[in-house]
Amino acid sequence: MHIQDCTENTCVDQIQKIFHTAEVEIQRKKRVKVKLRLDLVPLFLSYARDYLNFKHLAHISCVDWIEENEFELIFMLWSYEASLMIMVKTRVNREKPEFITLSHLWPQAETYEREIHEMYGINFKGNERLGEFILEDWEGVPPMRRDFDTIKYSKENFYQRPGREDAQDVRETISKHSGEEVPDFAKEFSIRRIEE
Amino acid sequence: MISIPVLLLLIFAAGLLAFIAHHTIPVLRDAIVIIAITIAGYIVWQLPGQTSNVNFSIGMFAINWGVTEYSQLFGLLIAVLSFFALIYSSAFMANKERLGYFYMNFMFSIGAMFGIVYSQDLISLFFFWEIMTWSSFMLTIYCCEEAQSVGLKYFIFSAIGAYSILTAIVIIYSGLGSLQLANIFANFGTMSIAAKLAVVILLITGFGVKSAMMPLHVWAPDAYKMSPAPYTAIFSGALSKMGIFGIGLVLFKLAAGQGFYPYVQEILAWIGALTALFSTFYAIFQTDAKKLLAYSSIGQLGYIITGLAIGTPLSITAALFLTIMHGIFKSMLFLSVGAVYYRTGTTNMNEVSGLIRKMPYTFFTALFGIITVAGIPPLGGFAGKWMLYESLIQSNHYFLVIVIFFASTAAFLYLYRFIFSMFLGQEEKETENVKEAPLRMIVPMLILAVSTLVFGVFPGLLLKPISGAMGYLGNFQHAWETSVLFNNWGSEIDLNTIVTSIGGVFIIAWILITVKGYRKNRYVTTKDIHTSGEVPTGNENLTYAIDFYKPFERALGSVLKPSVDKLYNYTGKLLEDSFEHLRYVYTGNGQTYAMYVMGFLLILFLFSELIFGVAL
Amino acid sequence: MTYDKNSKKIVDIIQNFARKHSLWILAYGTGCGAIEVPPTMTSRYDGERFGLRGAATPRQADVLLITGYLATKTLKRVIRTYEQMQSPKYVIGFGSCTINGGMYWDSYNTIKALDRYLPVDVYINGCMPRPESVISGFIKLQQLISEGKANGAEKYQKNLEWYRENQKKVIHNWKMPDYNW
Amino acid sequence: MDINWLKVLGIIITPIIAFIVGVAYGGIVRNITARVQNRFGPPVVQNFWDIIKLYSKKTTVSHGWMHHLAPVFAITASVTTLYFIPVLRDSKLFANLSFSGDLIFLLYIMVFGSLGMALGVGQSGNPNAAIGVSRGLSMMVGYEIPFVLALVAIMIQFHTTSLNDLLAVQDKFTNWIIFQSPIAFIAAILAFLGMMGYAPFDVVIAPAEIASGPPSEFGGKYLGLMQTSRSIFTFAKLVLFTDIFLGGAGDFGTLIVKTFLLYMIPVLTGIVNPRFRTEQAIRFFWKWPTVFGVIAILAVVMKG
Repeated sequence: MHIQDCTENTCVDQIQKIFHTAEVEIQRKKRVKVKLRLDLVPLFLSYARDYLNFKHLAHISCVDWIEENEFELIFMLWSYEASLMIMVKTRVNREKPEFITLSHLWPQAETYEREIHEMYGINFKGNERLGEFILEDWEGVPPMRRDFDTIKYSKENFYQRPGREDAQDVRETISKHSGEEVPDFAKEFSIRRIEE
Repeated sequence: MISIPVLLLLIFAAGLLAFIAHHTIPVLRDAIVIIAITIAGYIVWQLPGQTSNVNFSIGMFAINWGVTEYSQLFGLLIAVLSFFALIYSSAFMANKERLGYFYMNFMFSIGAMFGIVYSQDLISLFFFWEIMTWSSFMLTIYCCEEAQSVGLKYFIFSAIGAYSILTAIVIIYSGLGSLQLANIFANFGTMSIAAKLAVVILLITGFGVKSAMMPLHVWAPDAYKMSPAPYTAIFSGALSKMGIFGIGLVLFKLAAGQGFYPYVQEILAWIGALTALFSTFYAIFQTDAKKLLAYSSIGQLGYIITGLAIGTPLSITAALFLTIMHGIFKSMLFLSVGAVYYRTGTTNMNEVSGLIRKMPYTFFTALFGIITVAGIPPLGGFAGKWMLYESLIQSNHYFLVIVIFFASTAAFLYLYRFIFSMFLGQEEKETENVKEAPLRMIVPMLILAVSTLVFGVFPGLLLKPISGAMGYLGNFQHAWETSVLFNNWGSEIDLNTIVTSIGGVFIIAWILITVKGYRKNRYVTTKDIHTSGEVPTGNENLTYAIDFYKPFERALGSVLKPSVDKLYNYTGKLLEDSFEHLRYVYTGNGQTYAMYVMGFLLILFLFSELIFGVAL
Repeated sequence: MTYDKNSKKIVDIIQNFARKHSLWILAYGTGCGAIEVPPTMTSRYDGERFGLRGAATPRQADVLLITGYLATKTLKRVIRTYEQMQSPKYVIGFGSCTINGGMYWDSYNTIKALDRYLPVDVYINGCMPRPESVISGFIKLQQLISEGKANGAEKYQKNLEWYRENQKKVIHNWKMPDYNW
Repeated sequence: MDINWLKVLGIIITPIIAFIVGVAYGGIVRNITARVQNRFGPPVVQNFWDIIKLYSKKTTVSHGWMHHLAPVFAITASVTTLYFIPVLRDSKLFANLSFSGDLIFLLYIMVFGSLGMALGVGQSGNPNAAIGVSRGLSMMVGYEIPFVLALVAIMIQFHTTSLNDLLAVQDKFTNWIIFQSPIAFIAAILAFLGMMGYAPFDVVIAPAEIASGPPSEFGGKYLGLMQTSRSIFTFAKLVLFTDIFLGGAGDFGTLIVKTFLLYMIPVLTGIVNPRFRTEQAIRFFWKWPTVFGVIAILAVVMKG
């Protein structure tokens, strides 16, 4: 195989030719989305780096799908030659979140992994610096997980100055004043607040 | 009447006795050498009372020892420095091994130095010169295995020097038929111009080796680093002055008045100035404190050589004044580094820091030392530097003064580096349990330190013997008063006023700042510093010591550094190659060298008629 | 008592006047408020007219300006910085976040009321406060100084235990040098 | 023993005058800087309030006795420098201690303060401070060269090392040394830029880089004394340059005008310039100012 730059369409073809299980779609111009099985991801990433010329790892991100008991890891790769971004999505089991480090492919991955480890508790095997990163002396549930209750935590740990109960949610106040409708997802939120 | 033979006998005998005592009654060892040097000091002090020289002959050699005002100046310096260095070493060397060897060689080199300054004929001068070289070589290789190659380098340069001197002696003898200094000085002009020039160049080379004149300085930094601290003080403080002693004699007693004299002067002055400049640059980038001081020493000797070479009364005064001051302050500095070494076991400036609270007296000595070296009033260095600049400007050496001034300003860099990285800066964990050096080490250092202040305020104390010495060298006169210095343009500088005003302002400001809110003053450790709110842990290294003068290095960078480095490396390589060949001659064994020299003298003695046409 | 407004001593009057008219700011640029400091000091609003000046280190500074929300991690550094300053020293809380948490009221990581942890002399409200209000805040501080009311440092020293207790509540791993003056 | 009471009075009031003038200059400079930046600027007396405030700080941190003494060294150097400069020409009151033969002494006493400061700064143990000192000393090697070249040129031209003699030479307007040896003046004034430490040669105290460098651990009375010393030293250097190049001054009005004009050179240069790195600054000093200095000496030598 030789290195080749690809456009959106050739890229999709190329990937599907090699990774049959991958769900590839063109999300929009200059952006291709790839969904992959977890064990194929390192393989795919090194393939994308070395043969499709996605030299740059722009970001690693994480989403907590608590309902499906999974974490979603998202890797953003960028090809300078093709001006194309490829977004690789994969799911990790939430009970035992583990993945391997990518720092041998991209040194900068180490930093992203440290952040995800701290905020979501995903263990990247092989990354030696998975220690304290942004938070200091943090104990307990990683704060970005959705089962972590930030309001509760904040109430327990920090002194809350009294006197701001009247304007807890701006949307409520606005709707009271101008009759604007509060969206559904926000309603649930404000109900919860009122209950507390 | 006690005179020179007694002095020499005393010192050499004390050396031998110390060697014997070390193996039989070790307690006596230190006592012997200290008592001997004390008595020697007294003898030297009363020597000027003796008018007649000591004459006797060994075989065909007519030996003549006598006192001149010039030699008295150096004799006193040797006596004083040796006294302090020996007291210091009684504590410093306390638990070392092979002390008999150490003290014997120490005493021998002191005795040899006395011998050199009081010799009035070239044979005994050369004889003592060689003893000095051996004994200093022995102490260079004293410390450890690594010192062997350093010692070899030193010995090869010394040998170059010794053979140049010997050759010069041969030429003089063949030309004048006498080896008495008085005769030589009187009749030197009668020799042929080529012989005269050869003699002057050879002698200056020979003496220049000991005073580490560039490019003959290569041995000095390593040898200074390797020798034990009390001896380094003598090595740099007194022994290197023997070179100056010789160069002074050559310049004013032999070369003066000859046709080539102005050229010799100019060349030598520039060699001195460039020595000062380049050694200062090297010193700035050293990491070892002793090597830094060694380069500094080379630089200071460069000033002295320049001062001598200019040859005006003021410049000679300056040079001799600096000679004495350099003996004092460089001893102080080497002794204080020794004290640090004694307590921490290293002289690497990147390894020790923040000793000021632990070793305040050592710091005080080092502080006085660097202020004196820098030539900042009111300490002793200033008077010397001032006279040197004035003499250079007034004898129309404009660019020389710039070079010297450049070197002198750049000297602040390494001086600060020295005191900062050893005594100031962060207090590190490694030096937590360091204590002040023992009293026997502190007292000599402090006495020397205070003496720099005394000589800074009353340079006249030194100028009196110096003017006597200048009278001997050739009727040079320069007006002086106890604390007033004059230059040739009728200007003067009153050190009393300077000291009073500096001291006055200093004390008033000190009182003001101490009294105001004194109780609210909180003393904190060096870890309690502004670190953007971060609390440094105990192990965190906040010392800024490595590559301290990176910006300066970069500034020199493209201009100077590489070329000098290249030259230096090339020379080093060349020298190393030559060592390879010389190794077969110089085995590194002192006895072999002794054999060589004795053999050479024997040949000289046996075939003298053949070589010189005259029986010795 | 240097802070006494009615002190008859001419020295005290001069000292208070000098303190009032020379406020060196250590701008602890946390949060978004830091961006409001440059316009305050530069040509549009020119804080230097009132004797305000930036200080580089806490040793030289008089005013600690907390510009916005404080994460617990930052709070530790701010406390350290404050304790390194030399009294008389003042703290200005800048923006709503320092008053009641502002938009970070439910954050797991930011403190909600600065005055629980450091003695705040003046709060400047707003999210963000405009340079006009920043300057008015400083004028208020000057007024307090001349009235002898800006004695946060003394308050801190007197109630050190209370402050320490609060501080230790949010900073779990408390490894800080003692504050003993 | 007869005491010259006039001299004693002069010795007492000279530093006070120097302090007042120096601090006021500082305030004016802040104003001028503000105007250039289209600001209004602080009141002229602002620097007085700053210094009084620093002295009236109630607590101070010290890192040891060398740290404690550092500002003392600084002010000793400043005041002593001032003492050995004739502030006013032919004035008995302000002649101070300036005996003849003191230019080289002045060169040395001027670095006394820097070295003392550097020592005190070193004891604080702050790496930023040490970096500042390293930069400062390196810079000093840079600007001392052209300065000494210029001074040597003047010394050999007028065959004196004494300030008083130099003042005597410049008896009328056309005899000012700035006109007699303009090249030396150029070399010296370029060195002067470095000496004053304004931009582009302010890398030593660069506040944004190394947290104000050497004084970063000094606060309260220490900083106050350092600022005092800086003001006095500024005035002393200005008077020195006025005495050497601008014919000194007969009365205070002339002195103020001359020193102020001289002061504006580094100040205005500083306002409109960014910052040199240390090695750039050193190379700058070793290039053009040094060339001017050498030319100045050569010119004097050629003239005979």
